[in-house]
Amino acid sequence: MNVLLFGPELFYLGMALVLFFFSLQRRVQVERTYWAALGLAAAGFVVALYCLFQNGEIFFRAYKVDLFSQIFKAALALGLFLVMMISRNLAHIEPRYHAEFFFFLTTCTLGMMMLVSSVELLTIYVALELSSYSLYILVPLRKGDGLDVEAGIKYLFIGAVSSGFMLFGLGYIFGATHSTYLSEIIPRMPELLASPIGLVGLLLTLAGLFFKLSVFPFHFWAPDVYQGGANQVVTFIATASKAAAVAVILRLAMLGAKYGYSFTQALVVLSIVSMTLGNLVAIIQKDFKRMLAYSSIAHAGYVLIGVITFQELGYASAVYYALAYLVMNFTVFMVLSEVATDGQDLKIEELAGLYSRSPLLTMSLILGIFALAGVPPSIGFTGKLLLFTSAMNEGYFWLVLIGAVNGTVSLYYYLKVVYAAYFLEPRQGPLQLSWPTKALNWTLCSAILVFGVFPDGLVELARTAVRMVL
Amino acid sequence: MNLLSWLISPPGVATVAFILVVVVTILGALIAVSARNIFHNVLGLVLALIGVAGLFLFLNSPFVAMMQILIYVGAVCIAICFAIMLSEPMYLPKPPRSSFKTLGAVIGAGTVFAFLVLLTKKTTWTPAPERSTDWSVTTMGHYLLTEYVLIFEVISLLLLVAMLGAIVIARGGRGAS
Amino acid sequence: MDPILLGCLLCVILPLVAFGLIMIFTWRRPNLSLAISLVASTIPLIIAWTMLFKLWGIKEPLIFTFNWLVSDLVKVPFGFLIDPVSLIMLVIVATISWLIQIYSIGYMGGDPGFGRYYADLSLFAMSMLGLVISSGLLQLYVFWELVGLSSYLLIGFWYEKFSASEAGKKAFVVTRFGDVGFFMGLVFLTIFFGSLDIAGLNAAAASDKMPPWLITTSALLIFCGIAGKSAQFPIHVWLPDAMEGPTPVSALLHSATMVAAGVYLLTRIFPFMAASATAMLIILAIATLTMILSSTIGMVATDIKQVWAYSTVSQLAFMAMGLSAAGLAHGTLFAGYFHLTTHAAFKALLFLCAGAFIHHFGTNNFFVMSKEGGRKLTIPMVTVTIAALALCGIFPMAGFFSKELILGTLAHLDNKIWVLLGLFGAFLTSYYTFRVIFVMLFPRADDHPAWEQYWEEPEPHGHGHGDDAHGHGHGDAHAHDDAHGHGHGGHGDSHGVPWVMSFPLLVLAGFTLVLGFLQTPLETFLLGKSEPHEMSFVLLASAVGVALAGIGMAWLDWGRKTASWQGFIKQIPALETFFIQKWYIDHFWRWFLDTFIYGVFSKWFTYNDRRVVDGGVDAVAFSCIGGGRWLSFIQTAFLQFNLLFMVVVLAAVGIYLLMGR
Amino acid sequence: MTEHLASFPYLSCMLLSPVAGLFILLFLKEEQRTLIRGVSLVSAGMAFALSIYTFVAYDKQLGGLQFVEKYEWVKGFGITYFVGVEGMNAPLLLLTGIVIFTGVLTMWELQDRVKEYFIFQLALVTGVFGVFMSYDLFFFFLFYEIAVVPMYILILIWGSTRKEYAAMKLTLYLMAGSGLIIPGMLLLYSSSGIATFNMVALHAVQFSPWIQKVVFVLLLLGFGVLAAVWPFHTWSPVGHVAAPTAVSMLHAGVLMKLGSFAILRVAMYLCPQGFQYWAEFMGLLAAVGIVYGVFVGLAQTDLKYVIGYSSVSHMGIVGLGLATGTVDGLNGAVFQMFAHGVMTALFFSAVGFIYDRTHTREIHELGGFSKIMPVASAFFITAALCGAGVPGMASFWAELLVLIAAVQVFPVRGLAAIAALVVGALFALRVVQNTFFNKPNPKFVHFEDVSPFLGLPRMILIGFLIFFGIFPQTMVSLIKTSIVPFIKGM
Amino acid sequence: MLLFNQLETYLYVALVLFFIGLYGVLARRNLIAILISVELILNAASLNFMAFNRFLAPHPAVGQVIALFIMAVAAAEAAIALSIIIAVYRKLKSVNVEQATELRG
Repeated sequence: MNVLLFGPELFYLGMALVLFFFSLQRRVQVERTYWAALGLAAAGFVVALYCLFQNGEIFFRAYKVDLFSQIFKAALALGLFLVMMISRNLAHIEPRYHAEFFFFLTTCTLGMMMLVSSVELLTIYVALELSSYSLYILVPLRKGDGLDVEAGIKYLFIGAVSSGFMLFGLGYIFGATHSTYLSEIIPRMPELLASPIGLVGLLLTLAGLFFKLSVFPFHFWAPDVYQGGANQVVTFIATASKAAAVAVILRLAMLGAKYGYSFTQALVVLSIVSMTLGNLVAIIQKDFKRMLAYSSIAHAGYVLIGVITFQELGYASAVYYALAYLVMNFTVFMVLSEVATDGQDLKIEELAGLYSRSPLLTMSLILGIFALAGVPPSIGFTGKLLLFTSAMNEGYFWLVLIGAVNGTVSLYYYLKVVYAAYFLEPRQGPLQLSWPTKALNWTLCSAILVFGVFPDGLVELARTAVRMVL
Repeated sequence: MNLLSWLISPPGVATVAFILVVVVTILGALIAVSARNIFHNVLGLVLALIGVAGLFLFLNSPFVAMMQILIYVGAVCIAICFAIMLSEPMYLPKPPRSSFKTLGAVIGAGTVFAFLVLLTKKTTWTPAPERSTDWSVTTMGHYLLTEYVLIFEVISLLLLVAMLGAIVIARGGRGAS
Repeated sequence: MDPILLGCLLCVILPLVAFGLIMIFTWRRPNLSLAISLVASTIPLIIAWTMLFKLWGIKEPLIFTFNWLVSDLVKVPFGFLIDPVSLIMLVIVATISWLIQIYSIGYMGGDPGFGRYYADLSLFAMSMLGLVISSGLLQLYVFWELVGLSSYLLIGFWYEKFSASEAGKKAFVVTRFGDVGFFMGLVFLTIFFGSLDIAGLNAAAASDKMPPWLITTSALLIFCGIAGKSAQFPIHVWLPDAMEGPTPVSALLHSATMVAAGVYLLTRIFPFMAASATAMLIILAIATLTMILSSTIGMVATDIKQVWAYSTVSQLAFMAMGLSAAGLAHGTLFAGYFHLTTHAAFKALLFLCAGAFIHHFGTNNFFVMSKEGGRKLTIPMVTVTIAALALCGIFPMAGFFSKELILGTLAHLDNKIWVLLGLFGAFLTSYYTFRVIFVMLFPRADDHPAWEQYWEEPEPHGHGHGDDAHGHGHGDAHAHDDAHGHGHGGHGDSHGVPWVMSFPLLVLAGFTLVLGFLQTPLETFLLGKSEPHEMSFVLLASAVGVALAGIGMAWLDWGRKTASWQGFIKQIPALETFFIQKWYIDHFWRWFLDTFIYGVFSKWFTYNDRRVVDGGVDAVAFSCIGGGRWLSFIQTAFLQFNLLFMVVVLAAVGIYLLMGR
Repeated sequence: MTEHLASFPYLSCMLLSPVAGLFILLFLKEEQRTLIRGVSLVSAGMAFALSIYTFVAYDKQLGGLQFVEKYEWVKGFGITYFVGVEGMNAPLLLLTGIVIFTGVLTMWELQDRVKEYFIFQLALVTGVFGVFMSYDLFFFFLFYEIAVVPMYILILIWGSTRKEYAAMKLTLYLMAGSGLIIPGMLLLYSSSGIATFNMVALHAVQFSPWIQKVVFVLLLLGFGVLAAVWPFHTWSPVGHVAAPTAVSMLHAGVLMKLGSFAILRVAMYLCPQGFQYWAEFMGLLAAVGIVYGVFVGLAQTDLKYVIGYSSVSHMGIVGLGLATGTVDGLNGAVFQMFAHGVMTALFFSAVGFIYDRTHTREIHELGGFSKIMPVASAFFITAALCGAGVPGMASFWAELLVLIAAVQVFPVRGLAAIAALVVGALFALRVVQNTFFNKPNPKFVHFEDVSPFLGLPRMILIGFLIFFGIFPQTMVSLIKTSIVPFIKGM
Repeated sequence: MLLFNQLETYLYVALVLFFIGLYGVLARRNLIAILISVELILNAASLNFMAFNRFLAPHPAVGQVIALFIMAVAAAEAAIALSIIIAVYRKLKSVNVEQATELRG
């Protein structure tokens, strides 16, 4: 077996162990832990990139390494690295838990990496749980006056119930197809979907994944967790874990493709409700992270648009959008955690005067927000338009119409952020940025612009990748 | 008469035993969710778990049944008991139950239940064309270390995460306060 | 290049260049501006006269056209049509505008807007010259509008005066009102006929190539424009107000040339217009009504410029009568056109004389002038009398010949009511004209009771509500208490009239005296032949008689030593008030504007815009926010409610899946 | 349509010169104001020069699409970078060049957050240029939104009078329009069967009438919002009032043209049958807008509101011209886009100058400005006269063409539009009289007139208005080269 | 057919357990009781697997392995849940889920 096939996972396993040993040390070494974690995360990203074009199946065909999974692994590695970048100032985590903090981030990443490569239902489930549990722990790890644990407990129970549903669904699929391997399930799908149990099994299975992506009606945790969790943790949840969820949904939803009209219709409805609800409720939010949570619900709806096409272009758009979402959402969260120097929750109006406090951050914020809103020439615009295009190709006129109108609604609350950052007068002094942060800002801004204007490479990559799962 | 003779025949005994196990399971489950005393809930859970273990016996797998008792009853329930003791004192007055909420829960859970029951009724299950009859633990172990080895490893990591997490979270506040 | 074409181009371009130069560069420097403007008006003058003499007796019109705008159906050529009609008008315009420019050196000297004044005059010269020699109706329309623009600028020249800016606006809007009709007519012709070439139109209409309904419709629509420009009922109301402009401007634009442009247009497309008897009859009726109406108002005005303004209206109407009557009776355009020519001379003269008085005395009220010794200004007094005689149609003044011709044409009509009305108009004209002359010539003693009546200027009711939304009319144009107080103080003293001002007076007086005898050559030139007019002695006698009767009536009322200085109309107070209030037409328009335009359309559209249209948009936005707030209640703080919701939705989706199968 | 490849990427240079300026500005310090202005002016000037070049160098005999640049952009989705110039967009490119160049000059005296201002303004202009030159739907839409969104910040920060409300309203309204555009545009893309965003290629596809009808109305309404088609116009007066001078200039002058241009370029070009079906409706909306605009404008007391409603009315003329679907009508409509653009830019730049000094735009408070600032007043009066449709200005010809075509196709609507000219005159002159004539308000008498430097941009605008007023054929012959084949292609 | 030899019997029992567990999750206030209910749900799921394994699956070992994994996951979940519940108690002085109502909207 080629070790490189399992390279990123092995690396992150090793990284987890290193961090585990850090956590065992009696002396609290904040700086050293951070640099170790950051260095490892960077190395992990390199490894993931290095393994990008690996191809093969390992673990008795339970684990498929292809371009599709490797792209997402690279994205996850990138996500982890980026979150590490902004974790220099972990104001809301006890210093002695920093090692654990990084450890759980790593295990979560590891779990998600396995998630995107798994082609066996049980592996998917366990990998999902691994990533979820790490996050369940990370959320209440925050120093706080109760919001953190409240969020943690809600997150946990909603997740537990969802995964209970998922297990039930997996059971039904297992019962109907006698296998847990996707490769064996797919040939039986037509007969399976002829019986209702297959559809319901698939639906229940997707429930667990929709929970991850915070699609309506499994979105209830998102606002609470976003608000209650530490900024860095939420950043990770909002970026990397979304990408992983998209990947696995793309893999699984394929099962229901082409056979189930009503299945697709159900997804359409969920998509529409997700974006409408997310966008409408986001309008009235005051807390920045909470607003972003609702925006993430809306974005989950957008991604579903790509999923329900069940076509190469749609899937490619969804992949593109997931990657885009990672970058743009991270940009916004980066600004958020830079502005919230004490790690506190940020009200939108607390962004006041950002333009004078730090023009660079403002630029990033504007670009990130506009990308989220789907304003060109950003990666978000291109992604959204590609999604709509592929959906329209499949004849989802109303879906596209509603999606586009939703885009307008969403602009309202995004502009409120711009309003606060640009218009309100500053109440605090200028923000000092370290040079890595500055570099990060420039990199992200250029990424948002460059991939928005020149999407071809990424789109081609995504198309090649999704051919692997179709 | 027929019934009686049937009852003492092996299938009859097994059926009676089965019904008993089912009743225990469901009773235990009911206690687990309905009793007002949290300890009674745990005991109900234990009962239900043992019942499920019994069902596993009926399903030809004594090993899993044993593990069920070992892990669930032996570990999980004990852990729950510890948690109960660490948390809210028992003597605190309990707020009255809201019938509205109960009704909602019944309706919600009932809908899903009814839906799934209907579904199960509608479905015709087809067994696999070729079925192996190898129920040995050895084979299971073999599977565990071949086809499911990845999960096996991941589970160990999962448990590590859970342990470390439990320690961090449960200990966290004390240090802080 | 053809010298004629070059000449035409120079006539149009030079003044335009002058306008541009002055407006951009030299408007702060009076002398330079004056020089530029004079150069740009002298050269056209020379060109015009040269062309007249060179081309005297041409048979075929000279036409030069270029493409100005070629779209698809719309093709606008830019071109010049040089024929006798346009040549004569060209000469008139060039001459009078040159004279006025000379005159204005004195009149406007020292005014802070001197440069701008000359720029505007140049703009006017350019547009009027362009109008006259246009070869197509659309091109004519372009210059027509530009003439309107320069009129607007010149009327509102003293823009700091509310009444002046108001009058400018009124002039522009009211003429625009007519022009819209004109424009519609042009659009109809473009669509249904395809060409707006003047020669082509005339030929087509004459040879029955156009459907009659089209001719009638377009003729009437075009007449709307004519009525606006030439101040015919009911949109004549702007012209009296336009007297707010400097007097030379009134002389040039609002008596001699610009207002005559309407009649000129009627002449220009006379064969076309004449092809529709219906249109001709309507025009005749309107013109007659206008003539009577304006004459009656002229009888009671106390402002010398007002009197001349109403006289202009009535004379323009008289020309229109002549033309339309000719159209009905298959006559020629000569009568109306000849009157246009003579009128240009004597009416410009009247105004310039009035300007001399005004300049000297700083008032517009001729009673005041009289009291201050107006008759001592010899040259103006003499020339004004000559012009007044011409206006009344007294031999041997130019007006005698042209009026006679028109009355003759009217007499050709079967229905004699028109000629009777024409005679009645002539009577009124003589009366009010000599009312002014006699008052000026024979002032009463200082303690004469009549002074009381005319010295006190009536309270102008238009100024009271002159806020922005009600800018349109100020009903009464009597008030000129502060009549252009710009720099006239220095000239107010007694050393008469400066030569730059008297020179034009003399030239025009000369024309007034001579023009009448040029009737035959002019007719030959215009029509190619001169038909001997059968002079009906009855008509001749009655015309002169009526004129003399009017003068006599004026003498009775105003001239003789024992005259009461009360108009005979004083005997019928209701009628006098009716006349003083100008037949309430201004009131009507004011009411129309306030009630309909502002009161109904503007107000309700605005309300609708704020409340319904914009309110609807805001309602959508607010309902989105409200929807968000409402939906946010789903996200309760209670975990189990959320879970319940989730479970129920999941079950619903599951049930849908089952049902959908 | 014949395509002639460019020998040199003029259009890309035109598009990129504001972008380059923008990037240079990013690295300048706020304190280096002169440099910032200089860089903006140079980049705007380059774009201006290039736009003049393309306008002049366009070969009318050759016709078709010239200066074409075409690169594959996203292969999987059939997106190409495809820019070109033809008769109908050359004037609008020129217009954009004029307005941005004069706009930068107009904002020369800006003191507050200069760097950001010019950055956003240049971003916006990039979008505008992009829309006018793009022949690929994707890029068309991309640039369309780029042109709209910076407006929010520009109004929010440098605006006045309820700017927060106005900025939000404007942006949301326009983006709601694009909410309709996206489905319409994508429906075309998906139903074409050739999976390309290339408009020229899409034009060759015969879409089913049903699709054309649906798409056309979606695009009509979506783009119509930006073109301030009645009743979707209410953002425009509010937005114009709030926006800073140069932004109003750009917005009313250029941005609104994006909407009408897009209706022509996308909706009518790609859905001719849809256009046939909806032409009546379109003409009705336009005619109502013309009449409505002048009447509402008549009741306004804020100078910019007045101009805003006059824009509604004038854009109605553009719409009416488009709705006729005749060569004259379309020629006139495109011409009117240009003429109205220059005219409104002049309007706003004159008002902006006065507002900068007096800090009021209430007609009641102003007065006698001809005395105080004769030059500034002359600018405004020129614009007002142009707005009143006085010949000798470019807009006269445009209106003439449109109105003749309109009477031909929709007699009643056309005549109503002509009748509205009277009210239009009243409306323009009322403002002129109350603001510039009469006695000066003593509060303002000490203000100085426009300096020659600040007068320059206004003079440029007037120059263009008059030039095309006197020589309309230079414009019309150019526009015609594309309109005639356009109509044939329908 | 014997009762205990029928797939459906087990499925119904699992469903009943699932129902009871879901009811508990939705109705109970005590966080620990909710956790207990979640355990019931997981048990129901694993019962499902075991039943399918017994009656349908080609390889009887698979279902058992799955059941074992579910147990492990459930144990891990219980550990985490309990620790968080203790943290909740420490911070909110209650394990009543209705006391944790700060986050809303």
